Amino acid sequence: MIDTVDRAGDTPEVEQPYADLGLKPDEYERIRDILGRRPTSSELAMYSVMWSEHCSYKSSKVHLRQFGEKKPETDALLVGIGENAGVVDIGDGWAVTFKVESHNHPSYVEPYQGAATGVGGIVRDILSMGARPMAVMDPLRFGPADAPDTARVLPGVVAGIGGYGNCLGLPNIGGEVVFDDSYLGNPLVNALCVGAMRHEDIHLASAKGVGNLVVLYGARTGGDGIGGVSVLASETFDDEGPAKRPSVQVGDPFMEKLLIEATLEVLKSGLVEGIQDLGGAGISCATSELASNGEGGMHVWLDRVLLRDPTLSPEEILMSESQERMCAIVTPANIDAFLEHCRKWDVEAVVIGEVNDSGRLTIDWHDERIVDVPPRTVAHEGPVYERPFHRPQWQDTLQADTSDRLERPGADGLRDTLLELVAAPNLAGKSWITDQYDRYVLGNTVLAQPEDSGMVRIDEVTGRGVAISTDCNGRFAKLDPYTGAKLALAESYRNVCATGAVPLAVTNCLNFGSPEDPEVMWQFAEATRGLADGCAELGTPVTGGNVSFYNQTGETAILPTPVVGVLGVIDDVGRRTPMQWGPDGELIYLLGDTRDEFGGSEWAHLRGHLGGLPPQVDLQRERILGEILVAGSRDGMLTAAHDVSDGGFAMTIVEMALRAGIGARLWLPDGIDPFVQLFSESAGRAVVVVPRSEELRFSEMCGARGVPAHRIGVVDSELGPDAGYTEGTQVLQFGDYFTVTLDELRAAHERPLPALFA
Amino acid sequence: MSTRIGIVTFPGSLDDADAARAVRIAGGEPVALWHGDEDLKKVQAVVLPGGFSYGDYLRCGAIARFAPVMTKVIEAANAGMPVLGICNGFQILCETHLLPGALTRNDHLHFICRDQKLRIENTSSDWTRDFAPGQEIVIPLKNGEGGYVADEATLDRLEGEGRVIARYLEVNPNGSRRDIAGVCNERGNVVGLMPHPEHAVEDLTGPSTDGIFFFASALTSVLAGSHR
Amino acid sequence: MARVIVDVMLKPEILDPQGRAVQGALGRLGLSGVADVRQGKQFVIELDGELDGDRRAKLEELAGELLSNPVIEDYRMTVMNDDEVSA
Amino acid sequence: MARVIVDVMLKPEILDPQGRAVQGALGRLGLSGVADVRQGKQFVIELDGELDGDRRAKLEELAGELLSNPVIEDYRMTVMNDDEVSA
Ligand SMILES: Nc1ncnc2c1ncn2[C@@H]1O[C@H](COP(=O)(O)OP(=O)(O)O)[C@@H](O)[C@H]1O
Ligand SMILES: [Mg+2]
Repeated sequence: MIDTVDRAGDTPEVEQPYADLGLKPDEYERIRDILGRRPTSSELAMYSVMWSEHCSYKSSKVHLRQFGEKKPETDALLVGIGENAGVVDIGDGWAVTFKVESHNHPSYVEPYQGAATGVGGIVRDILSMGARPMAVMDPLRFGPADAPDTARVLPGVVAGIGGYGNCLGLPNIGGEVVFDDSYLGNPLVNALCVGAMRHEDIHLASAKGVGNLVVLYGARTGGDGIGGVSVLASETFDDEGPAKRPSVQVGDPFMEKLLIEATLEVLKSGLVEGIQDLGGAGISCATSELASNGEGGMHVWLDRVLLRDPTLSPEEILMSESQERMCAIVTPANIDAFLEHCRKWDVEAVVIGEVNDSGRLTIDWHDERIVDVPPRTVAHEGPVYERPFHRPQWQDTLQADTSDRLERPGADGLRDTLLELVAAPNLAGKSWITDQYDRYVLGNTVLAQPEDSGMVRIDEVTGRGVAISTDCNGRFAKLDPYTGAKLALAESYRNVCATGAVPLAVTNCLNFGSPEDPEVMWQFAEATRGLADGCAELGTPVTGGNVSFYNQTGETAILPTPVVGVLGVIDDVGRRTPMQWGPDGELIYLLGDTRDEFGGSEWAHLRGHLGGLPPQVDLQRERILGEILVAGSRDGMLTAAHDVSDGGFAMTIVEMALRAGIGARLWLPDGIDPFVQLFSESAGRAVVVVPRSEELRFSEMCGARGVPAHRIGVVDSELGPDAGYTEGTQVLQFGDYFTVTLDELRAAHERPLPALFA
Repeated sequence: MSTRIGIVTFPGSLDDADAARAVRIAGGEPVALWHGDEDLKKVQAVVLPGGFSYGDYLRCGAIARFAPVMTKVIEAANAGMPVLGICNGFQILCETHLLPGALTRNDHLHFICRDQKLRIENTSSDWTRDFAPGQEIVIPLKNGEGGYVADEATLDRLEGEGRVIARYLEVNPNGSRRDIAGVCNERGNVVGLMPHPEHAVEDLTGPSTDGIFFFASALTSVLAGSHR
Repeated sequence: MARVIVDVMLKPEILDPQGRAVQGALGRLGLSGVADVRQGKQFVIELDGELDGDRRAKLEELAGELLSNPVIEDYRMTVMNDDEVSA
Repeated sequence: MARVIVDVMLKPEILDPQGRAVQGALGRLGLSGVADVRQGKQFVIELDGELDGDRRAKLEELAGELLSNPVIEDYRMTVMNDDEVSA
C-alpha cells in the first residue's frame, strides 16, 4: 500500500526504518518536527538521501565555510560556491566552469563502471551551468603497484575513464596516478571537468516562474544505485560480503553525448529558465534544490517519470541514481520547442511537474499525495555537525622520525638512485594509461600529459585558453595536513604558471577517512584551514569542490588526500611554455632554493619510510616564482619550463630531456651535497630553459624580484662522444658525478607500468 | 566559389567539428550534413568523421550504415564523388561494403591514442593525390577497433591494385593485416583511413600539419574531376 | 511471445584477440588443457506474438546484416516460440 | 575433447545500453514488435580430454569470476563432452 501524507498523519505510531537508511534518531526526530507528523516513506527516502554525508556535507560544512570567509578579493568569480560548479571570468566575454569530484567507493566495487559514471557525473555538473564541456582530468590513487588487487582495480578504472570520456568526445588532458599502501582497499577515483561558455549563457539550478514546467529528460529511471548515495558514500564496506553490495550504476556515454548536444541546443535557443543535473540522490535532489532555489514551491507527478523498470516503487524512483538524466525548468510557451530539440537528438523527455509559490514541494503518485515538505529543509537545512577533532597522539612521533636515519648514497650511488627513482611506479612514465585516453578530440588540446598542466584553447580566433593542473602529495598531508594542503595548492599553482597561464581559481576534492574519527577530523580541519589560508595568500578563490569521507579499510584511513585543482588563463595559447627544451646551447636555470628536505619524499617512500616534516612552503615566494614564469612566457624569454616536485631536480631534468629527446650537460653547484641538489623535494622551484639572447633580460628579472636563478646547465645534443658514447647518443651529464643515456633512462622510465598491467 | 565538402554528423559523431575545421584550413567550405538528411545539399565531396556513432554499441559503424543520409552517400560514391571515412567513418564504409574488409578489436585489446607514423602508398586516390609518392607523415591515431582484416585474396588484390593508401610505420598499433592504415575503392574516390588527419592541421594542436594534404587532395580532385 | 537467440562468432580464420586473452588467463588461473577459446556475442531478442514467416525472414536477414558482419562473422539463430520461452 | 559454452548476460536489473541500441535499430529497419533486446557475450572453450570433476569445478569458478563479473553479470555454462562436440 502506498504511504500517503494522509496516512502518515493518521498513523503516527508506525515504526520507520530510518536507521537502515542511515538517519540518526535525532535526525529522524527533526524530520518529524519539521513536518509536524511522521514522514511518509517517500519523504523519509528523500530526507535520508539528502541528509547523507555525501549530499548534505554535514560533517564538513563548518570547515568549508572558510573558503567563503577567507576568500580573496577577485573580480574573476562570476558564480561562487554553492552552485553545481563555480564560474570564472576569463576575459573577452568568456567564462569557464570547472570542478573535481570523487567516485571512490563505486570504483572499488566495480572499477570500470564506477570510474565511467564518475566521469559522467562531473560532466553533467559542468553542463548544468550552461557550459560546453571541453576536457576532463583524472586524479587517481591506488594501492601498491604490484598488489594483486591493484591489478584488478587500475586497468578497470583506466578503461572506464577512457571508455566513457572517449565515447563522449572529451579530451583527457591530465591527471595523477599515485600508488601507496593506504589506498589498497580504497582507491581514489577523482574526476575533473572544465567547460566554457559566454557570460550570457550561464545558467543556474533554480525553478523560477510560477507555472513553469519541470522537464525530466535523458535516460529512463531504473533501479541503479538505489541507496547508493547513502550506503556507498557514507559507509565503508569492509564487513560486507559481496551479497550485500548495492547494485551498480552502469553508464551510457552515448546517451550522455546526446544529452550534451540536446542540452546545449535548448540553452542556446533560450528555452531554459533553470537547469539541474541528476547525480547523487537523483530526483530527490533535483526537485528539492530547484524548488528551494527558485519560487520556493513545486508540484511533481511522479508517476509520469519514464521508467526502465516498471516495478519501481515511488520511494525507489525518488532515490534512483540512474545516470544520464537532467532536469530543466521551461515556460509553457517554450515546451514544444524544447521537446522538439530532444526528439531531434533521440532523447526522451517528459514534463513531470510545475513550479509554484506554495513554499512546498508536493509529489503525487497516481493522484495520491506522497510528499509534502518545505523543499529547503530537504536541500539546504540538513543537519550540521561540529564533529570533535584532536591532533593524533602519533603525530609528534611521526614528525620526530625524520628521514635522517635513512642511509644516503655517496657520490658513486647517485646514478643508481636516479635510475631507481625514474622507474619507481609513482614517477615512472604513465603513457600506458594516458594512451588509452583520447587527447585530441575537439581539436583544442594544446598541452596534455605529461606536461605540467593540461591546456585547451577556448577561443579559436583569439587563442584565449585555460590551463589546469591537479596535485596532491598525501604523504606531505599526513606529516602535516595544514602544510600538506598548502603544498598541494602550491604545486598545482606552479604547474599552471609553468605553462604560462595566470592562475585564477581553485577547485578541490577532499578525500579523507571517517569523520567520526576525531583524528581524521583533525586532518580534515587542518587541511581545509591550510587550503583556505593558501588560497587567500595566492589570491585564488575556491570555486567549488567535493568532500569524500569514509575512505578507509577497517580502522585504517587513507593518507589525507586533499586534491587541489588550479585553473589559469592564458590570452594566447600560442605563447604557452611547453616542458620540451629546444635546440643546443640554450641555458638551463633552476629557480628557487634547494634545502635538505626529504620528509615525505619519493626517495624516502621507496625506502618504506614516512616521517619528519614535509618541505617548507612559502606562498609569497610561490607567487613571485609564478609571476616570473608567466612573464617569461608572455615576453618570449623561455623555451621550456617544468616544475620541480616529486623526485626533485634530477627527475625534472630527466622528464624534460625525455620529452625533447635531447641531452644536456648539468653542472652541480659547489657547496651543496649533490644528493640534496639532485633529489630533495623542496617546494617553490622550477627549471626553465632560456635562449642565450634572453639570458640577460631573464636573469635581471629574477634578480629584481629576488628569486634565485641558478644557471645550472646547457642543452647539448652532441655530448655523446665526449662522454664516451657513440655519435648521436643523447646523454645527460650530471657534473663530474655521472652520465646516463636517454635510452637507458627511457627504458627504465617506460617499462614499469606496461610490465605491471599490460 | 569554394568547394563544398559535406561532413556527416551521426548521433555520437565526435570529430565532426574537427573535420570541418580541417576542410576550412585546407581552403574548402565545410557543409554540415545530418544523419537523417535525405539530400546532400549540393556538396562535392563527403567526410564521414570519427567518433562513436550510435555509441558503437553493436559493432563500430554497424548502425550508422543504415542512416538515411548513407543511402545518398552510397549513391554519390558509386557515381564517383570523393568520400573519406576517418576512423569510425572508415568502419562505416566497410559496413556499407563500399570498401572491402572490416575493422576489428585492437590486438592488445586497449583503446590507443598515439602520434602515428605512416607512409602514403598511393598518390592517385582522390584523397591522397597531393602527397609525394612514399611520403612519410605523422598524424594522430585513436581507436579501440582499428585492426584491419580481410581474407588473403582480398588483401592480395588490394596490394596488387595499389589500393592500400597508407601503411603504419615503426609500430603496428592495432594488429592490422599487412600494417594497413587505409584503403580505397577501385575507382580511388572512396577512401577509408584509421588515423585522424583532421587532428594534424595546426602546429598548436597536432603533432604535425601533414593531415591537411588529405583535404587539399580532395579539393584538387573536385576541381580536376568534373569528368568523373 | 517469442524469444530469439542470435549467437555471433568471428569466423574461424579471423584472429580473435579477446578469445586468446581469455585462453591465456584461464591457463594462468589454473585450468589446464585449454585448447582454444573464441569470444562471441549473444543477442537475446524478445518479440511480441509468434515469430511468423515474414518477421522471421526479416529477422534472419537482419541477423546476417546488422547483428553480424558477414565479412568477419558467422551467426546462428535459435527461435523459441511461446511455451519454450518460459523454459 | 570437451566443449564448454559460457553465456554471460548483464543481470536483468542492470542497464544494457548495447541491447537498447540494437532494439532501436531492429525497429527502424522494419522488424515490428521487438519487446526487448539484451546483448551478452558467449565464450566457446575447447578443452583437451573430458571435463572431469576438478577441472569442471575450476571452470565453473572461473566462469563466475573471470568470464563474468558477478557484480553486474550472470552466466550460464553448458558442457558438451566428446561425441556431443561434433554436433
Ligand atoms: N571541498 C569543497 N570545496 C569547496 N566547495 C565544495 C567542496 N565540497 C563541496 N563543495 C561545494 O558544495 C556544493 C554542493 O556540492 P555537491 O552536493 O557535491 O554538488 P553537486 O551535487 O552539484 O555535485 C557545490 O557547490 C560544491 O562545489
Ligand atoms: Mg550537481
